[in-house]
Amino acid sequence: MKKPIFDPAGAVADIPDGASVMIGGFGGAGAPVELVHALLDQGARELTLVNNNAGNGGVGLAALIREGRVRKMICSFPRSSDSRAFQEAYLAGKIELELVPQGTLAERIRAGGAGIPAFFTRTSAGTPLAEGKEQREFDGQLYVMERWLKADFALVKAKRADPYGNLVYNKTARNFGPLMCMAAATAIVQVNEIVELGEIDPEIVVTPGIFVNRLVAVADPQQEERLVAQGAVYP
Amino acid sequence: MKKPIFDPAGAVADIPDGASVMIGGFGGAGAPVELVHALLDQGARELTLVNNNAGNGGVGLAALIREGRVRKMICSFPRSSDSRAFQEAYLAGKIELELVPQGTLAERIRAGGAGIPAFFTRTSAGTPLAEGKEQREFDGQLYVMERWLKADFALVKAKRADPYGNLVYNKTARNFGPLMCMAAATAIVQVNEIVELGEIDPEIVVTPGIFVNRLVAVADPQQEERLVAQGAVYP
Amino acid sequence: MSLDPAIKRLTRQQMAWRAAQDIADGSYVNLGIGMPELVARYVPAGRHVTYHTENGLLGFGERPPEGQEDPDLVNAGKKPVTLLPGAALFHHADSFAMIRGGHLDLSILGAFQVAQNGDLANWQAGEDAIPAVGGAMDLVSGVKQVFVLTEHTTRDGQPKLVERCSYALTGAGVVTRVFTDLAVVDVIDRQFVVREIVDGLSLDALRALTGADLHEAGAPGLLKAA
Amino acid sequence: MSLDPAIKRLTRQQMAWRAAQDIADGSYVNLGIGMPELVARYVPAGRHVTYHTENGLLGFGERPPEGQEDPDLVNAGKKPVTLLPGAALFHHADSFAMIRGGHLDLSILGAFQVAQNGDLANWQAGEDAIPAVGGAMDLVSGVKQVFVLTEHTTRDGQPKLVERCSYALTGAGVVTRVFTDLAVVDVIDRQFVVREIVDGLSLDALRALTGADLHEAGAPGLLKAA
Repeated sequence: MKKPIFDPAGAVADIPDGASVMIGGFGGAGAPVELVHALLDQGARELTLVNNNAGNGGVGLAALIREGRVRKMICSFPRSSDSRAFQEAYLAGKIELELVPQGTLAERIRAGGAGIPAFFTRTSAGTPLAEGKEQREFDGQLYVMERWLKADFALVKAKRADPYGNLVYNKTARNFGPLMCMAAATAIVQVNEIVELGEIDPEIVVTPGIFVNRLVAVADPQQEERLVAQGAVYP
Repeated sequence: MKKPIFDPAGAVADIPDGASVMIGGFGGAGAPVELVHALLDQGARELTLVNNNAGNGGVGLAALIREGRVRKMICSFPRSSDSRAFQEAYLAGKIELELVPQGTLAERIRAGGAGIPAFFTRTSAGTPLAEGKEQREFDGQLYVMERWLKADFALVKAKRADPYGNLVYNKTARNFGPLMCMAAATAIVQVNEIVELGEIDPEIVVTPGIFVNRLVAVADPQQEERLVAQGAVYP
Repeated sequence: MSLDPAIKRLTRQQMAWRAAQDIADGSYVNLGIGMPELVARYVPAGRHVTYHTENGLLGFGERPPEGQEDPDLVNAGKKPVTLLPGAALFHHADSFAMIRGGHLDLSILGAFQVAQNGDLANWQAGEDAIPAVGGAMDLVSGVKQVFVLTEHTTRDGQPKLVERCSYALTGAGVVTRVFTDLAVVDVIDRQFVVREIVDGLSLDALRALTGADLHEAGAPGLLKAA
Repeated sequence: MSLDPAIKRLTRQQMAWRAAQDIADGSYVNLGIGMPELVARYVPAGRHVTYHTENGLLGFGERPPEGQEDPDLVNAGKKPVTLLPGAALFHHADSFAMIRGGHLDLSILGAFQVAQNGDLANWQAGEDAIPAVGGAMDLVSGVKQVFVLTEHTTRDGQPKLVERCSYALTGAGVVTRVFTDLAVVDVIDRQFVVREIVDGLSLDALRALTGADLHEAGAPGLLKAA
């Protein structure tokens, strides 16, 4: 099935206040800068965001936080070389943080996409991050029960799509993208190019199009680290 | 890391009586005929086998069952156009059957490979296959707890490997192969060819070599359905 | 209870045609092994449907011409298929993530019995048979909508639409619509509601062939077959 | 407790070198951000080690020459790396399946504190700091063997090898070996066992810099540094 193609503003136009939004990327690799900036322009507030980190510098996710759009951040590592926006909001009590171990975050998102409401993992057993969670022994080892994580929207960056939304990614920019496409009710994907049907070999598809709802072509996307290194601030 | 290369007999030589062995394939697609026949020749008994089906005709998995080597079969669909070997053993009370819904089977194997000792699924809730299993409500829906599935060995067929064991598959012969490589202590993979290092693009690797322990090159492998159609019997 | 010989039951092809009319444009669909497989042939022109098969393929097409079959390219029934442009291949865990995760719009399956509360029994025909479940339980639990395509009665005239399944369940409360050779029946609020009946068959005559109450929501339409 | 100025602490490079000597040929290894990353440079010639990074890459190499960095090809510390022949790329869930599923042989991590029972604290430096855990809890829970590479004491002289961690745990009973700038210490049966000490340092002097009992299993060897 052909997926509708939008510009960044059109793709995010219906994200309402209070929405949960997964944002792909690990640091700058895979960060969908154009989609995130379109979300900032659009004005939605009280967002719950899911990302491995919590933004960097004055652009992208950090700009959403700085502008007070984010109610809650779910991530594994909110510190970075310049995570000032998150730090200030957090220390001022203006943003809630749900800290999740990185592998548990990835698996919770996959579980959300795969219809697995809960699973057990060794990760965090016996640590403060397991507090308040069910812990149980299997075969003499202690495990922690973790719940799936879903979202209303995902904003993901891939390298290339075909019209059906089949995706391939670029190197380690793949990271959380394929999982977030699965776990979001509406997965919005920006790609460098949309190629003709049949131009992506079925053997090498990373995200099958069934997980993708909207496509956005951004031929020469901005790279978040470069913006941060330049000291860029959006808007 | 380079993986050792064996002939079929050498690859399966140390599979002991009583071992659990996952065998790739969905019907004939992906069935590692040469490895299974080497296991038959080798003589191991009291095996617990995991496969989607329970063999067909007089070759491969069906031959292992016919020769009385299999104590227990874990599968989703033991019926087929000619599943005589399993039927006879089952009706004679000579083989134990653990019937698992196909998606639960796939997910249990993945869980075994991914360090997830248990997970919840809607599948089988309210049916006889959930009997004796923990059932629990999440968000008002009833789910069944399922345990991971691991094995001592996996016998898998792929299309191509590089010396580190990175694999690509052929079309729907992929099926359970990538999961079984993850879930077995020793994953033995037969491939049509072993190419030079660097000849498989890192972007298209389906099974990273870390999940593969032994390689076997079978340039022109037998296709199980063709043997069955010919009425072949092994040995 | 036997049927007036003047009444024409739908053929398997006609049943498949009728079910195909209810597949929405743009759907992702999994068709069960057997009669449901026929449905793909009758989807109205202009509707784009993407077919999923459990064994790791989205976007497959008809059986290839004789001699061009690839034993490594098959559907869940192990029958040869073809790759259409825009297809995707994946492993079994990803395939069932699509199913279990609610990403497929529709599954059409066969049945031994369907109960008025939507319970489906289609995997174990009695205690003696060797049980085989395949992906049926995953499909009924995970796919957004489950249609059943089945004869209204068994070969020996027993009703397949029943108050309560006597065979082992595949899933509880999962079926939303049943296409038979005599009628189209919805499952609404734990009741069967008749939508269409074949030409010449009265609702009472249909009731006599059904093992549960049949309700109406307006007069049933005519079950047409192209 | 301060150290006799005649005693030479190992430099960070020397510590990394020493840890590298204990990486077995053929290992799959994850190196934590910071000092552990240095270890890769000192693996003895002839040993083949494959490096894994949490963000979906197995088989990466050193930072590329200036100007050839690719912002889409980075390690867990977001530093540019290169693809070696035989590398594989995958998504985050597959990456942590490798970690959690016990497929990696070794992880080398930094520490705030290591306790004599193998407990590790390396993610939350007190209540005030913004907590950040990354993949550390997954690594210590899933990887077959966990080494710690850390100075023996904090900058203000507090012991990092302790009876019981006062900081929040990363994992309980997970560390098997600790490489410090003064010693190599194993965790065996909930005790610290000293294997090697730097030249000129007595066991008693080491004890004075350690927050838990130190045991011997034979006389400690000399902690050498290339």
